[in-house]
Amino acid sequence: MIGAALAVLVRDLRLALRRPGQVLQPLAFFAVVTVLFPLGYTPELDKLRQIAPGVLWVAALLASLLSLESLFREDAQDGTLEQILLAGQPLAALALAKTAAHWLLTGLPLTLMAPVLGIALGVPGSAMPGILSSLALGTVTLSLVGAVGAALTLGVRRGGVLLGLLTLPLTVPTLVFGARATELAIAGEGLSGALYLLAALAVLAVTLAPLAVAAALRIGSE
Amino acid sequence: MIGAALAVLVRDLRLALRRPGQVLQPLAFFAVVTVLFPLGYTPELDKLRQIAPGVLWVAALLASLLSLESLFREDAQDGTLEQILLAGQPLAALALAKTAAHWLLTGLPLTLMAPVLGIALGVPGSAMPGILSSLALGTVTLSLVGAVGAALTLGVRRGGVLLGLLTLPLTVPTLVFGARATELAIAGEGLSGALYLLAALAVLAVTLAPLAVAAALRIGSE
Amino acid sequence: MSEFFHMGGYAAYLWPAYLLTFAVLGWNVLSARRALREARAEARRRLADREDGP
Amino acid sequence: MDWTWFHKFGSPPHVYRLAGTLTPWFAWPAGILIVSALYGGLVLAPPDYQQGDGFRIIYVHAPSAWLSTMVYAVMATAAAVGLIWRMKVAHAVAASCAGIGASFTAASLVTGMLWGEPMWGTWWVWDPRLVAQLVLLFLFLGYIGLRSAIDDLGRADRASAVLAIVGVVNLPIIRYSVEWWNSIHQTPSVMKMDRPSMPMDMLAPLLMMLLGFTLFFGAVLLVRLRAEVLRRERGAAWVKEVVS
Amino acid sequence: MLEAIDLTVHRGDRRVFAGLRFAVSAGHCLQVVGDNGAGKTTLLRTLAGLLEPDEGEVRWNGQRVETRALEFQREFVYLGHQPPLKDDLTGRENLRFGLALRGTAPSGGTGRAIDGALAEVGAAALGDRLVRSLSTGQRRRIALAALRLTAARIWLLDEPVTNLDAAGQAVVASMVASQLDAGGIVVAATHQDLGLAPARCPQLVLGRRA
Amino acid sequence: MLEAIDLTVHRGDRRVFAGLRFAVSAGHCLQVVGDNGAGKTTLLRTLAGLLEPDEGEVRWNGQRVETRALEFQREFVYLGHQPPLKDDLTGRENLRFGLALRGTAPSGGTGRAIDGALAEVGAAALGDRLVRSLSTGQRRRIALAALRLTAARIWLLDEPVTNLDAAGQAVVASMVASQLDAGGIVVAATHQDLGLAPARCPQLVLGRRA
Ligand code: HEM
Ligand SMILES: Nc1ncnc2c1ncn2[C@@H]1O[C@H](COP(=O)(O)OP(=O)(O)OP(=O)(O)O)[C@@H](O)[C@H]1O
Ligand SMILES: Nc1ncnc2c1ncn2[C@@H]1O[C@H](COP(=O)(O)OP(=O)(O)OP(=O)(O)O)[C@@H](O)[C@H]1O
Ligand SMILES: [Mg+2]
Ligand SMILES: [Mg+2]
Repeated sequence: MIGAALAVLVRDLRLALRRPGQVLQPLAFFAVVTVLFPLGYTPELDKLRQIAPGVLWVAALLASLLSLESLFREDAQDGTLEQILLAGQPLAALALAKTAAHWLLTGLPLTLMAPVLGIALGVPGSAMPGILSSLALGTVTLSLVGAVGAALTLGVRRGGVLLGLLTLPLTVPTLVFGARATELAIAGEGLSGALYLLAALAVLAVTLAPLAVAAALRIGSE
Repeated sequence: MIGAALAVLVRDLRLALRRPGQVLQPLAFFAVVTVLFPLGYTPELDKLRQIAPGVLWVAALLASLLSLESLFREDAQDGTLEQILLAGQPLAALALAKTAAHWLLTGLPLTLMAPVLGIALGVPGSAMPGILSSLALGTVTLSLVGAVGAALTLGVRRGGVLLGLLTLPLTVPTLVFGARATELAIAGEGLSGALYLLAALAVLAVTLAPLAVAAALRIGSE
Repeated sequence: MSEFFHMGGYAAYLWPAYLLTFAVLGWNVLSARRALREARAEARRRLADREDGP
Repeated sequence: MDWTWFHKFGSPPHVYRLAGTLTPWFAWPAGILIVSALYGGLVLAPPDYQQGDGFRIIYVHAPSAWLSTMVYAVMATAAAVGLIWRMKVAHAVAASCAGIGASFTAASLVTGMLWGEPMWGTWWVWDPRLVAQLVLLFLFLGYIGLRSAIDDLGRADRASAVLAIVGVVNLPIIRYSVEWWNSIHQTPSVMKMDRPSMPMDMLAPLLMMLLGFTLFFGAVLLVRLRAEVLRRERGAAWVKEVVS
Repeated sequence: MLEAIDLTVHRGDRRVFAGLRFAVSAGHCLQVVGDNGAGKTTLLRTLAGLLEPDEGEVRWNGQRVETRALEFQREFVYLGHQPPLKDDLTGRENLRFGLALRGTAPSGGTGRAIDGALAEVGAAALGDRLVRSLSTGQRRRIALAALRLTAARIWLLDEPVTNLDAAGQAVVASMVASQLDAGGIVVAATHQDLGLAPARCPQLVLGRRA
Repeated sequence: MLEAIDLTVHRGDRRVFAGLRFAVSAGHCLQVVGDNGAGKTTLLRTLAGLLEPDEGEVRWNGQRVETRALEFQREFVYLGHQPPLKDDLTGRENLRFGLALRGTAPSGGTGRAIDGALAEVGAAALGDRLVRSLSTGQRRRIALAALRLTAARIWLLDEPVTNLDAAGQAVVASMVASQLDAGGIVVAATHQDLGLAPARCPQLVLGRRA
């Protein structure tokens, strides 16, 4: 089971490296969005600093959404999803592996990019640790919740829009806690409280989401 | 040729709106996206009003990216793209038709939804005409530029993928002028200048993009 | 009477609210009944097919 | 324990007939309650000491809002039952709930906005209660969207069931998070629910409305349920009797 | 008269075939045979203009096809490995789209023509179902109906009988025959035999390149 | 011993087959035949557990397969209409993944086993190429190699010989034969004949439902 999950993880990472465009697009979107706000809003850094948390988080949220749409679709189309469904392995574990790959390919890069973009929004260097940790935790939840949506909208036309409609409302808590944590980090106050909440969400997602994904995939494969 | 282009347009619309409810999905989607920003930022309307331009244009960008990726991919996978390539019709016209369908399904709904979202962000009613016109113009360009990117990403060649990515920066001018126009509209100042620029970009896109798309599709189909 | 409809100046808000709510109630009734009617017709059609079908 | 009642509920023909017979028992009381509450609310109840006649919107607003929450709870429960015990009828219940719930959620939003304009001088404020309600509407719309996007009824049933369950797990978290979000922005919840206890002649119509709306929901649900049950029966023998 | 003149085609950096020559005249067919990977699909796609030959050219009635690509495209239909159908449209809608796309207006009304074609391929009962809900062979039949509907003179068929039952294979054979009788041209890549007179349907054997 | 007991399956609200019974014992195969749309794929997908029967059940050695789905899954391989391969992986990488996914560790090392399987299906030269660059038949050969590699007792094959040249079809036949010799079970849906002794490979004819 561990071996199979690892195999799925490795395969998805390798595939991503073979087709870098799909990996880079969400990152590019993230960057464009975060630089867009200063352009549209104001050049004053201390004003930008106020909106930085919201901008970073909403951008991260939407960026990961962008990449989620294709999470299971490709496997479904080339028949490898059925192969996975019939592998004789606990499906939830494999689903978790795929989600982990997705996080490594979007959530993690987004997190690592955030400080750079944060600087453009006037975020002080002292805030970076907080931003990094909160995004790292939050994106995990985003990937997992999104995976559920992706599995549910499998094989649906214009899945992207529907996926957003299904997923975004469920990500509200992550957004709220995450943005708050970032805000506190920028203000230089203690953000452990917000981080705990984010961690709690992540744990909840890690335990429940894979089951939901597995169920959804089974249903979708009929 | 007109007939063929119309056929493509109608087909894509029919596919997207197979069922009645699906017309409303984009509208709901934009509402969801807009709700995220206050949750990430603040409930105070006079602060939200300031980021409203950014919010609306990010939503526009997201919408075009989210659905464009699948604009040609689905046709490529089920073989109907080759059918279109070999239809004995000027490909640029058909590409334009497909892009038009895409705009009707994303750009237009967003534009129509904008006033409602505006209200929720504390945008004064007086700004609505300006917002409507700027979005209507800007989303056209976004759809067209995005279409070029989507067509390029089709190519099996590694290069195509990255090229496709490069079109994202091409949307920046539209976003900047668009956000600027919206800002002016909210501030109640004259925005004709910004609108002219948006219109110019749109015209440029309408004339050039279809050719680029056609070329990209030909290359991609090899 | 007119004073009643005037609702102490809130008419412009109150009546639309009531109108809308009762429109929603009405829609629910009608759509539910339509759904049942259509389902019945559909079932009849199926049974008909069943008779002359294989 | 004896599960026959459970299986009886599982049997479409029984449910179809039962729903048929029950409908009037919900419909009539609902009608009577709503109409009399209407009279009580618009005519008998005195104007509010601070809101004047504007407060009367509560008689349509609060019941809609309350119903919206309740319908989602019913929907999710039914979906879960359907998924776990593979009970077609339960799926039919869930399917019937979605439309009703969405419509009342929308009603509560719009009536709320119509109330907000005179009370707060703006159509919309980012009040936690309001946001939560808006998110609830999105959940309904997503559920409906997913259903409508899948052709095969069986698949649609189970896929949307998963969504409903995921949603209901999230709902409390969402509610909590928006309250939390609001609290940190120090904007007091504009919709103070701990208003000084209403005088009886104000309260009574509200309670009647709440009950009336609830019964109304029951009645509509029963009718829709019959339709859904029929759709799920591939022309089984009993269908012949009931339709012809 | 469809000619291939010294065609050389590479896929990636692999030479699939070189210096390939042949000519098919009206009323005749060419059966392209060869092992898996021999280059059948590559050849058909080159004829269809989906691949560019590295050397040589394709001629239609003596003219290089590149020079008047659009006209030539209206002369032929290419039916590849997988039938070009939209899952979320019904068979009829797909056929209708195919006609509108090529600007073909069948005599006697589109609707009637479509019914006729569907009946001919034994898919009369399938026309109003979403393609998504059709079996593999049923999809291919819809694709055959589309082929039948186009007025194209040249048919480029890649393994036309795959996934078809005996009846379906017979349909293909008769369709090809009648197309030839009508003075059309058929180039078909197959592993199974189409059951046509060798005189009418010579074989082009492609050498294997793994 | 693989049994179907009174299987009834609907697709959408169309009854595909009803009350289907059969049993295949070790060392035997079952050839599922029928017109397009008869229900061959549906049957195979039901056996594989990808579709749920509305009535009836599938039994493996006397036990309902639902009760121990995962164990049963390890007993069989399902090879559908399209070979489950990743375009952007090489044949070898695909095979390696397939083995790791099922947790099968061939005796004598994975690498060697893969080479052997590739050679057996005549795809030795293709293993290191991206699947994207393979012809249809070459892909199917890779899929056959994957089939060969799994230790599964039951093979569920949907039209295994499509797109294969003569040599490829021979490979399939011999693979099936040796699988049966090894006491395995093969259920294959085909339009072409697999060329096996009828005694060993009885036919199950599905009635047509358009
Ligand atoms: C868009 C705006 C509004 C929305 C979305 C909204 C939503 C809600 C919700 C969700 C409830 C809870 C019902 C329940 O308890 O189950 C509610 C009840 C209520 N709302 Fe609003 N509301 C809005 C505007 C207003 C306004 C402007 C007022 C008055 C100034 C108001 C007064 C009340 C009252 C008095 C109740 C009933 C008391 C209670 O249920 O605890 N609401 N509304
Ligand atoms: N998703 C679906 N929804 C509704 N009906 C379906 C669906 N898939 C298949 N069917 C119908 O079920 C029947 C059996 O389909 P199936 O694919 O099993 O046929 P088959 O024997 O495999 O045909 P072929 O030889 O063409 O592969 C067909 O009539 C088909 O139209
Ligand atoms: N995209 C590609 N890149 C590189 N090589 C390719 C590509 N597509 C095909 N080839 C190679 O070109 C050769 C011919 O492929 P082609 O698909 O024409 O064979 P085919 O005769 O159609 O085989 P089959 O009978 O399996 O369909 C094969 O050796 C194949 O490996
Ligand atoms: Mg080929
Ligand atoms: Mg089949």
